[in-house]
Amino acid sequence: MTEFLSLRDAIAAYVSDGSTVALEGFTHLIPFAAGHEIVRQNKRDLTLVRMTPDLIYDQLIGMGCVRKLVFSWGGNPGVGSLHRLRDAVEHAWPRPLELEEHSHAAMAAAYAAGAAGLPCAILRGYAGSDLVEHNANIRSVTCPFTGERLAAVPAIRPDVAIVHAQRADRAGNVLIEGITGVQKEVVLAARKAIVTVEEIVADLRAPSPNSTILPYWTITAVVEAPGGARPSYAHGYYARDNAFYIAWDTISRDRDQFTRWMREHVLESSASVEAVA
Amino acid sequence: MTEFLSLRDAIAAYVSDGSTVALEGFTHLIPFAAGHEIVRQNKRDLTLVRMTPDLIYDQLIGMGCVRKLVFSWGGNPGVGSLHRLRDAVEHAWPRPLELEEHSHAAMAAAYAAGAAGLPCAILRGYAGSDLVEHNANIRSVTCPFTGERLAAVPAIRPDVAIVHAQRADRAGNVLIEGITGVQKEVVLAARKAIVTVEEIVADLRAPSPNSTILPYWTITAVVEAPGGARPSYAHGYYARDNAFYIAWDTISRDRDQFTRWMREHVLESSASVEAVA
Amino acid sequence: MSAAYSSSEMMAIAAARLLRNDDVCFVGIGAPSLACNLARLTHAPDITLIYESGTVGARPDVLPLSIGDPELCETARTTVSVPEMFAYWLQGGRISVGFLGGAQLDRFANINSSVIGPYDKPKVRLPGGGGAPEIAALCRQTYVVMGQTKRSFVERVDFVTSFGFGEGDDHRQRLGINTAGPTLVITDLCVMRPDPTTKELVVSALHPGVTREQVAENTGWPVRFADPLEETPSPTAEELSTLRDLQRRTTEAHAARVAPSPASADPSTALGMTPPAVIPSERSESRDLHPGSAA
Amino acid sequence: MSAAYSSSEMMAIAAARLLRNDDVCFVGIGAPSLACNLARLTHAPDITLIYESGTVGARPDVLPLSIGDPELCETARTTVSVPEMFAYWLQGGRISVGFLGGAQLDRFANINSSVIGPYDKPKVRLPGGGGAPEIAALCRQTYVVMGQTKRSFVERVDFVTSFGFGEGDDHRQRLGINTAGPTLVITDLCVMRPDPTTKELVVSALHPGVTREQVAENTGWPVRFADPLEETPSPTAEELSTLRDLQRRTTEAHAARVAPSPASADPSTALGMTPPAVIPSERSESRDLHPGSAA
Repeated sequence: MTEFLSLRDAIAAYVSDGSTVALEGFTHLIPFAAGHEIVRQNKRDLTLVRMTPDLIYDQLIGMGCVRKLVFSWGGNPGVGSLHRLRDAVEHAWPRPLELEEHSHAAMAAAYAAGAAGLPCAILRGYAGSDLVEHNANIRSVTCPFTGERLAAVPAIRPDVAIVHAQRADRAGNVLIEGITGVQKEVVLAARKAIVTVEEIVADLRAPSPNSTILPYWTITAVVEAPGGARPSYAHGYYARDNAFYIAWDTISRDRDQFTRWMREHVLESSASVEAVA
Repeated sequence: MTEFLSLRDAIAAYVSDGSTVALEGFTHLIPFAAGHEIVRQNKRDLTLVRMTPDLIYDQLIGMGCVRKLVFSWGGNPGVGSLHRLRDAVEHAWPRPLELEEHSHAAMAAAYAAGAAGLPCAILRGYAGSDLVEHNANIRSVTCPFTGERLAAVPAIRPDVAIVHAQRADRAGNVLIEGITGVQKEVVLAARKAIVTVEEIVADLRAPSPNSTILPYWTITAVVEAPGGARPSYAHGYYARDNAFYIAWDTISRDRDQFTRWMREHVLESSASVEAVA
Repeated sequence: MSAAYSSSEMMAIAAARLLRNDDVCFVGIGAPSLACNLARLTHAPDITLIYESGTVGARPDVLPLSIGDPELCETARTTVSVPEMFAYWLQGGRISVGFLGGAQLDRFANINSSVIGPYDKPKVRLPGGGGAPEIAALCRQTYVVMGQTKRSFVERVDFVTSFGFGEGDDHRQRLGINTAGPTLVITDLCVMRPDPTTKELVVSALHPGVTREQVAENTGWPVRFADPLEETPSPTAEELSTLRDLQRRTTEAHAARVAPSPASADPSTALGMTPPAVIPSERSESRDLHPGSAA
Repeated sequence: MSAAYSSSEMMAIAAARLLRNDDVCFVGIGAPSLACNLARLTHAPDITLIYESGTVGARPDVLPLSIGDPELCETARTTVSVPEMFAYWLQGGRISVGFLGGAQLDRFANINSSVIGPYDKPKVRLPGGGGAPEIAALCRQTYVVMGQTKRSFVERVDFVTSFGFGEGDDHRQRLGINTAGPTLVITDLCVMRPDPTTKELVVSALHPGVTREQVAENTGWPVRFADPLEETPSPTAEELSTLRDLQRRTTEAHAARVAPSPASADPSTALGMTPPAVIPSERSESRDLHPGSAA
């Protein structure tokens, strides 16, 4: 069932121009290597879904791969703005960017609804917020027992989910530990799921009977990509490169400097080189 | 915040006649010792909520403590009927029993909704089932995006939740491992939560950063009750007494034999004796 | 040729044969658990067994008596919470085959595991649906495994706990149910499949030595037979020995701490099977083992 | 008397003092994280810090730069999934104090962290709400911590990301919101509390050395002062040393692998605080540290 592919082959096979892709990982386990491969393969007109676009989407947006962004918080955590995201929204550079903006609570619930095979999620959300007027995908339902009006958002069902995880076994079962974010939900909600991992092992070494494990039959392709989450991190493997997140503020502020950096560090680097970088 | 009480004191303090109580544990970690203490304290007119009533509710029903049962599967797993439950429903012995019957999927979702502070849960449920006509708490909502009709059930918010767990630390944080069932949900959904544990320890020894742990500030009272789940089981402590589950079929079949058994093994035994039994 | 075997063994073996190595099964206690584990121990070593207690990929060495025996969690790939099990795994559409059984089944494979008689004044209060109502609607397809008698295979079920094909034809679609439903009914006498258009159950194969008359006598409606009518191959020596080893291990395990109970000697419980949830007096009459509901 | 201190240090210390040992805080990055951990390291050792990344009971030794730094999970009592965090813990009503901040706040404590200018053609696209819209509605109460300038404390916010008291009075109740809302606004100049009936923010205390005029000059509406008007006690030597040790550890940790970036020398980032999400040129002008949104 699960294929074991190179990063290049996995992206080539399952990410196509115009598709809806969710690269997830809540601060932890962000699949940077996979995002960079999407840039290298110059995918176009993507609809990208992610709670916190983070640097990886700033890069994809700045490189012109993205037509639409579905998100709930678009900053550089602890640092400030995502300048490429801002430039796209404020000045349509390098191309206009359509936004569908939610709150974290709603997006998390929408991923869970996608995993649960429901058409929508309900929550006590958006009370009094102007977001409701600017997003047609924020509606409401009435509780048939109390009459309370609850916010409703459509389930998220991406064409492709891409996440990074600590390890997979040779059958393709995947273990995720630490801040698990919406990793399980996005994989189960998506039509196809690509998982990059730090290592492929004989034994997952799951510490608990309740460890977060995605069975091989829920995963389309497993890619061995050590360091594939840098400058994000992999609990138990390497730490978050906070210095780089801070540095990105300067790198990304200027269009030329950004483009130069992407050329040097992404376009002219290969998936394999990057994986071990 | 969390009190450390004897089983007797915990039940006396928080379970009162007429209240709605959920003793949960999906086959695993069923709080038998706590249920027996409820019998000994002769609580009356209880509304009992539980997905699988199991032997513990068969005993409470047979002893006349119960006015209403909210459930989704009322058998002796792998053995057959719960004879005291049947006798109450079929012959109103020892008293009439009101039923609110759901499916597992709906009850699990209703517990989750209770934990999540929602008034109701929605699910793709009960399609074509006659249960809908016999339970006014099965209604529907329409998805505001697809128009699909979804089943809705009210959130479960018991007055008191009672669960058994492997261990608590001295602050009252509780670790649950193995088949976790709806243990976390029922504790978070209830107004008060009593947790009986195999042991109280200095260090919870949680094997994973994602272990199922209930913080002390979600728990009203912790009771040390080793063996408190027998004849159910505690993963890592003792096995399920399947022979007793089989034997219960005979013990419970006859009213007098049942009453005799309860007198000998529950009424005339004390919480402390039982805890170590 | 193989040794003598019981009709219940034939039923379990016939069900096991229909499972594939890549199936993801939502397993109920009793005959389904027996069939699924027999398949795993014979031709489908990688089959994924999911029990509603939350255990994903369980590989029990003995059959569980309950849906949540320690053996299941200890051998599972992982164990999730029950709300997650029903939301992400069942409702999420991850299950290829779900198993159902019950006290009554009708010609359109609607199943009753709730009550005999009127719901509010039942002659027999059965355990109820448990996971069955959603298993029936949300698994890609379901297999029904239950012993066949005139009492259990009825013209009309007293109560529809789990919806099969309703009144037939496109009734499922009309209710917005987009799964295939009960594509197979395996009994101790035969195998039935729904007619492609009317969805009425039709006998597609007889187990060895079983006659059309026997099937008709044990069916509460004028049952139809496929033409050609197949015969189920007899159990192989390997199937029988694997099945019996599994049952022996199970009996020993469950009787480990013998309790003063005739039931503990009852093979139907020793097999971890739910006896027909009908009034006790009827039990002895029943020709054979009966599977439990999926709950 | 204690050593000299900055107004941002006063803000963090004033916020920390308001937290209790039994509070369960939904902590945002920046000033809230600083205040909460300062409280934990001084008078509230058992305070529970919850970060939206799923970490429950985190006890970080250095301030996280992001909401999901390794330090948080490694020191947490447990870490849950993000859907569970928002459903069971925030929406479930488990949080006693939530923190908010943003680019703009109005006299009824409505907060804008989405856009400067019109939403569809923004002058400045801010990061957005993240967890804030639900933190504002679902925590038992919220504390707003942000630097005070005429640009940030405005008559009317361009966009209501997080609802405070709306147009005042019982506007929350009219929307069915049953929590107390923003009961405190702590700035680098003063502390504000909502008027019991109108819910307009009123200055209840001035930080040492701050004048009414300064506060008025840095508020975009004709701000009212409580009578009597309190003065915030100066930071104690212990508060200051604990705060500065924490900041030093944090600066060292985040610069661990120094990158060629002026930002890395910027105290606002070194402190793990989100600078005001306004256009860069305005950054240097800002008198002081600005907390980030709760996202």
